[in-house]
Amino acid sequence: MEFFKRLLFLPPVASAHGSGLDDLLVYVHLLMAALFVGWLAFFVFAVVKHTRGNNPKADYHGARSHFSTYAEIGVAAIEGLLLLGFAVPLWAKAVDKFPEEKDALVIQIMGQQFAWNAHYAGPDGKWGKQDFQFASATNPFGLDANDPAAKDDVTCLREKFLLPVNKEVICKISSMDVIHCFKLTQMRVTQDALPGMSIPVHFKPTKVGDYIITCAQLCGNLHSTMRGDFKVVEQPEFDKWFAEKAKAGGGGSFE
Amino acid sequence: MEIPYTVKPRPDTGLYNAKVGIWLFLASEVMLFGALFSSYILLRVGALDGFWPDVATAWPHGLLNIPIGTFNTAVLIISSVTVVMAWAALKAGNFAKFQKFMMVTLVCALGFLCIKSYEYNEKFTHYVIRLKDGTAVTGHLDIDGHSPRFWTLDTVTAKKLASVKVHVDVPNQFRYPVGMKRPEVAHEGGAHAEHAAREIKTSDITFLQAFVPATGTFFAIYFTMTFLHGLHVLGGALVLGYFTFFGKKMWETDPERLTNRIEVGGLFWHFVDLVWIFLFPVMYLL
Amino acid sequence: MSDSSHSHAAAHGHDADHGHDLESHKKIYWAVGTALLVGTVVTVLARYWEFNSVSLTIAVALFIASIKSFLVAGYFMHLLSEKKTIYLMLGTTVAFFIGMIALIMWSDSDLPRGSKAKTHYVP
Amino acid sequence: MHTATTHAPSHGHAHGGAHDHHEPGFWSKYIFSTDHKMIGIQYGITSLIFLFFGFLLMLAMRQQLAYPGKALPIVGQFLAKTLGDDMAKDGVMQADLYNAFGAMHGTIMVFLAIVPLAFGAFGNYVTPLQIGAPDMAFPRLNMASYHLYFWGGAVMLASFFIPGGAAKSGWTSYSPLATLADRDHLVNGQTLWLIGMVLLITSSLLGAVNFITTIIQLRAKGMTWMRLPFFVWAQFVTGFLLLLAFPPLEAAGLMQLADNVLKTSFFLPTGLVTNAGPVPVSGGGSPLLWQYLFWFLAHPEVYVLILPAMGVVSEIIANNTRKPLWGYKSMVYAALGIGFLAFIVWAHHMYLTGMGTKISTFFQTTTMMISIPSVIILTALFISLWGGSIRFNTPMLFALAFLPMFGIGGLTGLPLGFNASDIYLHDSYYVIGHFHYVVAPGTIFGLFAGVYFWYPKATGRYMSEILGKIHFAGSFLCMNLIFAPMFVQGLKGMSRRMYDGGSTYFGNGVDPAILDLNKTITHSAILLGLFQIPFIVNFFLSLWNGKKVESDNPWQATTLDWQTPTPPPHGNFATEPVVYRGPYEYSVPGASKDFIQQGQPG
Ligand code: HEA
Ligand code: HEA
Ligand code: CUA
Ligand SMILES: [Cu+2]
Repeated sequence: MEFFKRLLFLPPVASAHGSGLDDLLVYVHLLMAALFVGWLAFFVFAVVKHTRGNNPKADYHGARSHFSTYAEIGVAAIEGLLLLGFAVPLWAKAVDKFPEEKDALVIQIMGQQFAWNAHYAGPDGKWGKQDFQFASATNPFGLDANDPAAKDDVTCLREKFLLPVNKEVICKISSMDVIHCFKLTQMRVTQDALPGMSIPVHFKPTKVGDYIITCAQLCGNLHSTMRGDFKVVEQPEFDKWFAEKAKAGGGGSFE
Repeated sequence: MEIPYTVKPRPDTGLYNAKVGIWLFLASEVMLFGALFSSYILLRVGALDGFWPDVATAWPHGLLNIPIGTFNTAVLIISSVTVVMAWAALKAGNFAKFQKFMMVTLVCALGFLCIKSYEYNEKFTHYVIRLKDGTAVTGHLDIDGHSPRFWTLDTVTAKKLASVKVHVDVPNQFRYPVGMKRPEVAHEGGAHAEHAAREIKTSDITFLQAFVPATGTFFAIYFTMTFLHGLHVLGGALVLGYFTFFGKKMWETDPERLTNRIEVGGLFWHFVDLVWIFLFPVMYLL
Repeated sequence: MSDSSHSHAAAHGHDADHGHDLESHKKIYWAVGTALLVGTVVTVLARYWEFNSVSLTIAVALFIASIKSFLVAGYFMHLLSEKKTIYLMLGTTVAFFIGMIALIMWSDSDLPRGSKAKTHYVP
Repeated sequence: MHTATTHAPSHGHAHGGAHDHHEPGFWSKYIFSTDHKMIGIQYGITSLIFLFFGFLLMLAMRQQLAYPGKALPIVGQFLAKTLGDDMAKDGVMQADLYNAFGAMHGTIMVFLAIVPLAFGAFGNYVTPLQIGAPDMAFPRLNMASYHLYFWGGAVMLASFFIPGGAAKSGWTSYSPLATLADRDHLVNGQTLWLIGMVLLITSSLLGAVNFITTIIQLRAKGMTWMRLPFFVWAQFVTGFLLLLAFPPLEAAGLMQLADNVLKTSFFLPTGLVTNAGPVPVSGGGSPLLWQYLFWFLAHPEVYVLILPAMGVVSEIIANNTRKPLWGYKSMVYAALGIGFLAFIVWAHHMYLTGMGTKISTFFQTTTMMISIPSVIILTALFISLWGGSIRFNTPMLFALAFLPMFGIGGLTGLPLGFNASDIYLHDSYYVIGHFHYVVAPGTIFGLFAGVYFWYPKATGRYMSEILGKIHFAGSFLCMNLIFAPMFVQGLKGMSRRMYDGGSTYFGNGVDPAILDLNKTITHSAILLGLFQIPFIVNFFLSLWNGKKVESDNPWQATTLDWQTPTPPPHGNFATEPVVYRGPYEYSVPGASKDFIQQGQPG
């Protein structure tokens, strides 16, 4: 399996669910390769064997075998297998089987031309009041600075944020202006960030390290430079960072 | 070789070319209006649960004039009957009668468009005004006795008006969908303040706009769909009018061709009627 | 039929268009027209009946509209006596029409668990 | 024949009957012609020019991808002068220009090059000939289609030169970006894009009505449905795709136009705030609504791009294997199946907009189902080779190459079709590789094959085989060198629509090797351009220099198009053709020749 994954040039996985996804990629590509090689072999053979020189008189009826019908049924069957055995369950796990919010770290992600921002509820676990009336280039989450619950909220605007390793993270993805796409290559996570909607994704980082969020949806002239940085760290390091951040003024950290 | 079946039907399909063509065209029109109706549903379902009179962000109910809409529906229905009668007259070989029926159709078409324009004008002079205290009113402005079109807050400030007089609508004349809470309406005078005139200070106004497409998604889809429909009425009327007034020559040389033309034109006309049959309840009643 | 020099128009028409047939058709057209007007009035009245549910109001209005459109298409557009080719064409169209509306509605309502439509500022 | 004897349905009358001369002058012969062959040629020339133009746009972009931030050679200064500093400061392509070129490359290739070439040109020229008709059912409508197409294209081109430049939100024009991108210009590139699209859509709709009517009504005596050449079937299904899928985009286009010009909020949700502050609109709209309507068109549209090419390839394969197509009937049913399923798979472009399990399962099931008819058609074509007596002329080489190329493109659609694997591949260069394999070495090769194949019918002269084979070999090699590396880039995680070629993301698990691949691809693209020179030379030179055809049927083909005089006169057939047999009666056992024409009695 690892061999095939390397053959497919897939970058190493850094999340719990990622390898399942890669498995599916490998299986599909094996099916494709089998079909491609099979058909190509037949094709080359047929063309070489039936040139004008080799076969001056064409055969009106041509091939008489029913092999192709079986091959077509076979393709359909394998596709069905991959569909029901892999794709659907993987998807269901991704969009339906969310961990309990209390067992997970919940953050809000806001796309903005041209940056990614993160928002944690803070030590009190309560989100500050948000409304678009307050939103601006420097306050993408629209936090109400006067709301007590917002005081300890942690917002990382255009700056690196941290995630603890081996803990489920739920990201609620949204955008304040145009459509962006929240893509974590190594985590195998992709979700469009749509203005007017908040869509959750979840994953469990399994490798400590520095990562980036790319934007995979055309969002304007600086689309290609739109990136967010985050770091996956051990839990203690995360806790320390988080406490400091929260103390530093939380909801006031914008501006 | 000549192109066959321009007039006579092809034996195995039983149709002449133009008839196949028009039905195909109508099929594409079905998809066109289908997409617009889908958009209507989607926008409506997705509308915020606001309430009247904040018609700008919520889905306003009952803002259109039902009696007029009903009358216009009847006008279109009658025109459909006369079109089919005109065609029947041609089939019976009576060109004069055809012209008479067609004339009625054209009058109906013109009537429909005039009434529609009147309604549009009515909307363009009808305003929604939001105030600093968070309330909102709708009504007609009263600037020297008439309500201007297309004003915005910018217009008012540009004209340096210190205040504007508004004939405020009575909210009770609008119907709320069942189950929706009726708002506490913030305007003086209570239920009897029918079209109470009210002087509003410009400095109190945060937003002022006529009922134009930009005012809200309801108006956006309302104007788009009815305008597109109106264009169809206009196009159909032009074609039918052409045959009514200039069809005599074709009638003398090739009556069957003219009959076919009218059938085809009629099919289009009925389709336009059919679209309205759905537009009317969807826009005015629901 | 009075204009004898042009009566061949009728004779060459398709279907069975004998004068007598035409007369009965005309009666049908007037009847359908009347039915349409009545339907319109009923729809408008139904709106003031205040059914106790929104969906019922909508259902009634759309039901009447469907009947009316059936009348228009069936009689005025003589769909009821049309040819197979047209039925095939329109059948396909109607299928895609319904499919489009249904799939768009379905797509828009089936969201991942926990998604919030309509607003992006509430986590 | 008087054009006045035919009329468009109800709408066509605006175009008057002015062009009814007996001695056609220049204008009525070349510009306002109502003859399907001339219209086909008009479509053909115009769309080939657009194809080339679309390619040039892409060359400039590829140059930027390979050498980000360096001035463009040759055209750099010119662009700086004509389009201004915002677009090409000092000859360096700016991000806005990259996005504008990208959007216009997609739009031009799809709507102004391939569709008009496949449907407008080949469909117009060949379909009436193959069914034994004197012309299209509505010749003046046909002319109107071409003129709408022309003006649609003109509007698109004009948009490069207005302030703010052409549309730059991708060929998909997703709202809100498409509405917000250029809001300070009242008439901006996006507005013109939408107006152009409305013209193009209307043109295609009229064309579709015309084609379908023609095929239903004007088939010659004896030309039953199951005797239609596969090419005609492909055009027929294509016609239906255009007829029913385009109107929703027309509706969506009008709504986006309203959003841009009238400041409505069809696709703008409540609470939009850009860096410049709150967007002054009412809100309440839905950005996804645009995508639903767009993809409702755009997925069927991709089959519009491929079906005619499949039709062309089928004709050429039958002709040059000298045997009937294997499984003709199942191919026809498969084409109908594709046509039907094409309407219910569109949301596979939207898996990552936040779809639930139920709906995405539905759409991936249909997506897998639609791959089956494609497999059936391809398989039938492969098996058709078996037992043939194959002639390797230029059209046949292109047709043969079409098969594995479409195979690669189609097969790479499968991992995109599974929503779970699409999570990884979405919007990466893998997608770019996927569809270019289908449309570039796929469709374009199919259409090149068609040009070489029908050129003798249209002009009475062959194109040069030597130049043709150079063109083929070079194009085949370069196409693969261009598009195969894109799969690698995609699998390594490179996103599409990256102005800087992905360099912002390097060093973060993204393998820098993709930078080198960018260079490989670009160099191959330049080479590909050079290999088109033999084609262009061949195309024009053969008009005068080409070898003259010996008969009206130079390829010894069976279908009716080869039974007309060369080139076919107005009205096409001297006498009304009658059809006696199926379309591919090659090498019939016991027959004296190795082909029997459809219109040959007995
Ligand atoms: C002509 C154009 C064309 C065609 C025919 C197809 C065909 C298919 N496409 Fe593709 N597609 C596009 C054009 C096309 N596509 C475009 C333009 C986009 C991107 C749009 C954008 O975002 O800008 C796209 C994007 C796209 C996506 C979205 C990806 C994303 O954005 O994340 C998906 C997902 O399901 C998809 C799937 C498929 C599938 C399953 C098929 C199937 O129909 C394929 C079926 C075919 C086969 C299965 C091959 C069968 C042949 C053999 C088995 C023989 C093999 C022989 C040899 C190898 C010798 N396509
Ligand atoms: C039918 C569709 C089609 C076709 C044929 C092509 C053809 C090509 N495309 Fe394109 N492409 C798209 C549709 C198409 N493309 C779309 C929809 C996009 C997405 C846009 C978006 O992001 O919104 C895209 C995006 C796209 C990208 C990605 C850009 C990005 O994401 O940043 C790239 C990158 O290399 C690319 C390259 C090419 C190349 C090298 C060709 C080559 O194959 C071109 C080959 C053509 C020729 C070599 C010209 C031949 C012409 C002649 C010989 C003329 C003869 C003339 C006369 C006789 C008069 N295309
Ligand atoms: Cu944000 Cu691209
Ligand atoms: Cu698709």
